[in-house]
Amino acid sequence: MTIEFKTPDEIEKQLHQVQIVAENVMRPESRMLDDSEHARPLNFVHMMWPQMREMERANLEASLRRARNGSDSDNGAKPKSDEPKKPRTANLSLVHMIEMLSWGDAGVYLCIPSSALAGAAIQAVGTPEQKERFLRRFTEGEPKWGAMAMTEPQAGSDTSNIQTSAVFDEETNEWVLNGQKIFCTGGKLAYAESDGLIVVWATVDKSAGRAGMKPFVVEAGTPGLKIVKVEDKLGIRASDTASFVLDNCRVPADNLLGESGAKSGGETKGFKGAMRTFDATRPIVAASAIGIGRAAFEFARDTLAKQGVRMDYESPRWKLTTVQADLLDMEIQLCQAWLLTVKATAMLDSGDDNKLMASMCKVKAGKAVTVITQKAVELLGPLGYSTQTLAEKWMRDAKINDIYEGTGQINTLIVAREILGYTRKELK
Amino acid sequence: MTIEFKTPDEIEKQLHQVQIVAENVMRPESRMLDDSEHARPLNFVHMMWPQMREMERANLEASLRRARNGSDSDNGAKPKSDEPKKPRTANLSLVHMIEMLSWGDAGVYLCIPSSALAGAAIQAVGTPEQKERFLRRFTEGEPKWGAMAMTEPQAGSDTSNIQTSAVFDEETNEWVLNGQKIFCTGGKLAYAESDGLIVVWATVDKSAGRAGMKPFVVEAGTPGLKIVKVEDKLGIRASDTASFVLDNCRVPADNLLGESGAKSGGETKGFKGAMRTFDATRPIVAASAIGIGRAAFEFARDTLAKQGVRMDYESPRWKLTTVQADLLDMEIQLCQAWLLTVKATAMLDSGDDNKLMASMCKVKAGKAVTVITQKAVELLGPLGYSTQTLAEKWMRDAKINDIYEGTGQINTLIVAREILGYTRKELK
Amino acid sequence: MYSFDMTSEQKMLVDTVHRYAEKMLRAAYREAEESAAAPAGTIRTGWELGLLPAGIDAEYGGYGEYSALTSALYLEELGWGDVGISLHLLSPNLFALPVALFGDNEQKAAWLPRFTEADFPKATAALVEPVYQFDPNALATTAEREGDSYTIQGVKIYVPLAQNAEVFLVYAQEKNRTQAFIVPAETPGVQVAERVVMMGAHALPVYTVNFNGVTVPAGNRLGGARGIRMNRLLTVSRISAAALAVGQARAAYEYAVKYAKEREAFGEPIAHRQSIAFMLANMAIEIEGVRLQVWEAAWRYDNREDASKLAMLAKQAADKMVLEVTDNAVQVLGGHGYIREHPVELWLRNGRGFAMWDGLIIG
Amino acid sequence: MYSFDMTSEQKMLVDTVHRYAEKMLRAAYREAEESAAAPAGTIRTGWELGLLPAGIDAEYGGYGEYSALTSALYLEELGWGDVGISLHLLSPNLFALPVALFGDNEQKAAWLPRFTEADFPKATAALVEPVYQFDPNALATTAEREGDSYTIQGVKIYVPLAQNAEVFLVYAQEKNRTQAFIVPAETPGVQVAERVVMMGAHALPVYTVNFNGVTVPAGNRLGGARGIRMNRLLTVSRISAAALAVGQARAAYEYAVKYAKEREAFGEPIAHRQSIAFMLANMAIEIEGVRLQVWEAAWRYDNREDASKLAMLAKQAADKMVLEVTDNAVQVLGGHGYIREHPVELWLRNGRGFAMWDGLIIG
Repeated sequence: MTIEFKTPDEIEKQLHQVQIVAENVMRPESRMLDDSEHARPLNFVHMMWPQMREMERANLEASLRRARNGSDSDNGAKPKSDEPKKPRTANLSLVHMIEMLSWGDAGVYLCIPSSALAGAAIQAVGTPEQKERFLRRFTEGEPKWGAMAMTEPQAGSDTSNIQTSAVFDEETNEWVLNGQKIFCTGGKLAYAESDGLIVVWATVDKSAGRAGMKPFVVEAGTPGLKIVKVEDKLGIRASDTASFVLDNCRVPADNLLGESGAKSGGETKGFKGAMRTFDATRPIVAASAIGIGRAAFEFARDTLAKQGVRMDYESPRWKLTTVQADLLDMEIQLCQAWLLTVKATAMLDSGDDNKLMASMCKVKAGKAVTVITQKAVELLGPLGYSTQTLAEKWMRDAKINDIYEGTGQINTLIVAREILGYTRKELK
Repeated sequence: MTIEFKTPDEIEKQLHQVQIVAENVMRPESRMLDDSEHARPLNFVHMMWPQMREMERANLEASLRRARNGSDSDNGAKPKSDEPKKPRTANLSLVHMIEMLSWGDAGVYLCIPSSALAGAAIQAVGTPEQKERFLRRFTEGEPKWGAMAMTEPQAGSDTSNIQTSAVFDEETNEWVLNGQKIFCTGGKLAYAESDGLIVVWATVDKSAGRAGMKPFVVEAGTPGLKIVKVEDKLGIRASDTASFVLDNCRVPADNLLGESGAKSGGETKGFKGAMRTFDATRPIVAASAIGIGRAAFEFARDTLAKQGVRMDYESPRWKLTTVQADLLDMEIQLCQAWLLTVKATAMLDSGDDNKLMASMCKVKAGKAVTVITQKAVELLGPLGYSTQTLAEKWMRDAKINDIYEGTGQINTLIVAREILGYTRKELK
Repeated sequence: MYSFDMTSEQKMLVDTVHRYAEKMLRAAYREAEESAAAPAGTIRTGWELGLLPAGIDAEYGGYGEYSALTSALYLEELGWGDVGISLHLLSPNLFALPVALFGDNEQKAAWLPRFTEADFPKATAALVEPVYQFDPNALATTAEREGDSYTIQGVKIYVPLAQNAEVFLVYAQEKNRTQAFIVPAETPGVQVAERVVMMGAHALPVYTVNFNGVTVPAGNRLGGARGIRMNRLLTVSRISAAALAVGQARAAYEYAVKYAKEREAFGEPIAHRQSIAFMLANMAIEIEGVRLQVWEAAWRYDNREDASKLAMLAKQAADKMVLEVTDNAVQVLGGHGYIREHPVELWLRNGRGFAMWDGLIIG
Repeated sequence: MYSFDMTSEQKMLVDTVHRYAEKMLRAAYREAEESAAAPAGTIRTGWELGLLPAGIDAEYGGYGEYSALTSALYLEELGWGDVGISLHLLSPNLFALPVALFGDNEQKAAWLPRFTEADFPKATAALVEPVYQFDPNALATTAEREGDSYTIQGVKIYVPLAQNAEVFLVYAQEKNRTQAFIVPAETPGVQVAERVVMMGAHALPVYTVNFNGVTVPAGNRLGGARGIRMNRLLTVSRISAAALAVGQARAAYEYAVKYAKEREAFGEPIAHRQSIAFMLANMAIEIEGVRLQVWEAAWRYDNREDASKLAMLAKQAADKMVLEVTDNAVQVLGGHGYIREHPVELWLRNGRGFAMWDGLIIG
């Protein structure tokens, strides 16, 4: 091994394609889709679907192949043979793509038709049969969406406090779900506007705490699930953030993800599985943040260049104007956030434990991009604060990244526990 | 009442005197006294003593007078009569003076001959007889120092965890003190180099926690107290920071501060009294911090002015250079810290509960001045980082203010508890 | 002396304005924001408080003396209530207070009485320009004297309530200094163009206004031959804006405190965790620090000292503080902070505005 | 690809340097600081590691190729050990590496072999000047060509080990560009003046050196007719300095972590409190962020890409980060952080130095 900072050629090529979409499909509709909050970016959806379908197919096939070869998870094991293999770059490729799509438009990107977080959960803890049954749909036909439902009105960061219950009905061999979910990204697209699915976390045993938490697949249109609200938000307005109620929502026994699917659920990976998906999704959120931050930085830099502000990478700080120094600081923060994200992702690809790095990059990117976009609006003055440029939109979009997939505080807490070697009990 | 921001004329006048001392007695010896770490600033001590002696006399007499009139403490009660009285300005005057002395030299200022924190504790919880017996010495004769000993090797911020014990010996009617104290500012001056005294906090009942903590006066030269170390420090090197051991150190029964002085100590104000002195001393530390910060700011501003850097209070931020903006930010921080300090002090003078403001000003000043002095060194470049100016010394001196009388973290915790209405148990 | 207590008159006024903020502004803020219009009733009631007339001299029908400090005290309450509607309510000030400050006797007599009447006055000001880097002391809009008249040329944005305005105070560069000109709306060449949407404060409609060779008599130059001192005006404006920012920040802080004490996670209120509690503590400290800066600047202004430096420092501090505090409030609420069911997302958008509103708030 | 693992050779080297840092530097740092001198034995052992010779080409007696990345890796370990002694140890680099980078063949042949020998070379550089605002691209020291020689005029401070130096690389302004000149110590006009005391890094003796009309042959101009490219040199220097800063910060971070886990207050380790734990977490994040910046800049430099921008960004980030991290370490230790029994107070003083040491660290 050696230290290296080279974007693989395949990714460069792919990125070039994505950039064309970002520039020509996403950016022109950014303002309009932000204004008409619940409209769907149909142009983008249909343009991306063939590509996403192929990606889903490749992931599914690879996962099934690995299962046949005895390696049990998607992100996990290192290659068993000693022969040098081409390093995996699936996640690296993904974060590059998402960074660029978010550079295009973060709200629109979130409407990308794919299995998304549901796919990640199914890949992480599903059996090969479940992968086939639930993920095949994303490789064919019309655009579809997957969604993950974890948060509840009374359980935000505290994912162990989930109240949604799953009770096994022996007579029908079904799980009966009851409860409420909020902040489900893409929930309406997945359940009501496509033949997709939602992974719903519910507890089979409230007294068991985390251990009782299990993931259930609820397919589109299943009776008993009702979308009750789609949120009006600060930003990422093109994205669908749904609330729904589960009222005796019945799903077949083996919609409980994991080995056996036994009614006790004792054999599934449950909560740990959910936590593990964070190791994959946090770098993705970080990448999305960075895409927005880069858009804002580049726009501010290029716009101000026309006002005569040049970037100065040579002079000592005391020779710079505040605007030059601010732009430099923005660029520094972007560099760091991106490098941490790439490292967290590379570790994921090579099967290393990336929990610490995943939270590190999330903390850094969430905070950095909040500040960068806020600063960009300021540097761009009256026009920057108006809707005549996209700077104000980017500031609104960026903020979500310091909140979802664990707030900056929750992720800092995880970093702290990891570096101190502390349990949740030692460091609350 | 009305909102007002006018330094009283008497204070202005006094301040003018102090500034002369600061400029002509303190500054010229700053570098030398920093270099020769444990040397005493004798010029300053002898110059200040007559003034301090008078101030001590005024405080003592006022306190005894109030006691005779039935008001039981120094900082506490509002005037009982309804006739308008001239507002008290004792603390306001003090923080102004200390700000200016610290502008002169914070390390030297700490060697000022006075009852200092010991005086504050005796004033806060002592009986009139104790005030007379212990504080009279500071109004006459040769220069003397008072010191307070709270911190122990294993108890820093956690002042309730004090291990030093006080056991009552009925036979001799004495308290027997055993334990170790560290970070006692002025301890050697008080005990070994003058006819001063140290207020030592000890527990009469370890199982009682805070309630068992009591303040005892140990007079200079009392057998059983041994100064074992004077610390080498990052800054405030002219100041004497002593460690001592108490080895069966015997003091008379009524050296226990407070009513009765009973051997159980049950009647004394104990821990709450100690905590109350913080409400008076935290603004003092904040003022000292601000004095250092102002010294650094003014020096940086004036020095850079000669390099052609002018302060610009009119242009929008984007028209400034980084140096102009940094200087502006330094001035803003100084303004805020000073206003918070003045408010905390004015509340103290008028007998209002200033606990929140006292911690607020301490947090703000400690942090602000750490950053301001660090920035001043940077703005002054190679010469600023060298001993050819005092900037580097001010940076070293400043840092103590974010540490002693409660670290920034402890004081932030106090602010948080106050604004949230939480107990120590609710917010640890 | 140093003293931090309001007079009883100030307390009464602050209480009154606070009640208005609580009952009227807080009730209307979301609807006003989403519909991008302040409800007429709220503005009417606000106008009836008589805040602006209180600052106009008695000889012009007002009933008091202007005090920057008293203004700062009630502006904090307005900012606490809602920034957007308050900016709407304060728009006439943008015309009246500069006239009160700099107008010659004829100008004062001609205009000020209109601001002491029962109806909300249709007057505003045009200062900000459609640029990326704005400096009120270096305007692109020009005024040139030709004989007995001035011709004004330029484009303004962020002109509050321009659509209905009957008269504008237009700021323009004249011989390298910023001067102000009274321009009736019907003057040829005045063209109110599209409404401009800002990131926040949608309850305040602002417009692009073109001034195409607009000619006004020389007597419409504010202050007559003496003209205005822009920095004095900016001093008042900066104190006002900073006070409003303190109010906005306090609203966000209080909301976050309440939420953090109610919201439970891991079996206890999130305020029990130091990461949240310390954020709140620092918000409180920063707000108090800026508030005291504002008060001092205002007090010195009222005492006829030069307050321009302190006002600038207070405004710079306020711009930064209000952004950080409102951002932290969103952070404390987490996902709930990001949705429009709670006010904090709006407060963050408003919070970002203050740095861009230099000269746009005068109270 | 993106990859973050060292080669096994790099690992071995880093291990070796880390052992040296742990056994020699950490054992000597306090005594070196207080006595303001690095122990000769420590320097000797450090020199025997062969770090500089490893970067000198084989034809001049070195045994390897220079890699900015490999240097960055071991510089982090040296910075972790002790900055002051390390700067002493690295002083000859200030002469040798610019010669290796820019020297013409004669210059290389004449000077580089001296840096591959057993004895610590008595060579240094004079760059920084006694000013408040320093810019290595705008020096006050001048070099003027007259015929076949250059005359150098100016004052330098922060000249490491000047007292014993046999030869200086002196930076001077020549026709608005910074050039470097090889100046033997015995050249008339070279006057080593007083020792300058910096706030930190006392183990590195630095001096004021006067160059009063010092005349050297034209052949002593580094790089001959081509001269040097100061920004390329600064790129290398910034990578090195940032790497050393990362090491210094890591030392402080590790020390604070250990202390926070051991120190008890209110019945449990202070690291159990979020205010402390979050400080430590953020220190870890900031360190890692800058480390990756340093690695990327170094990797691009080694791959002959233009790394000047990345090096500048890494250095600016490192300057800020190392100050904050070392300051936080003092804060975590509280009163114990303020006394010289613990190393963190020195690390804070060193931490502040990096912003002032632009061009003063080359590894």
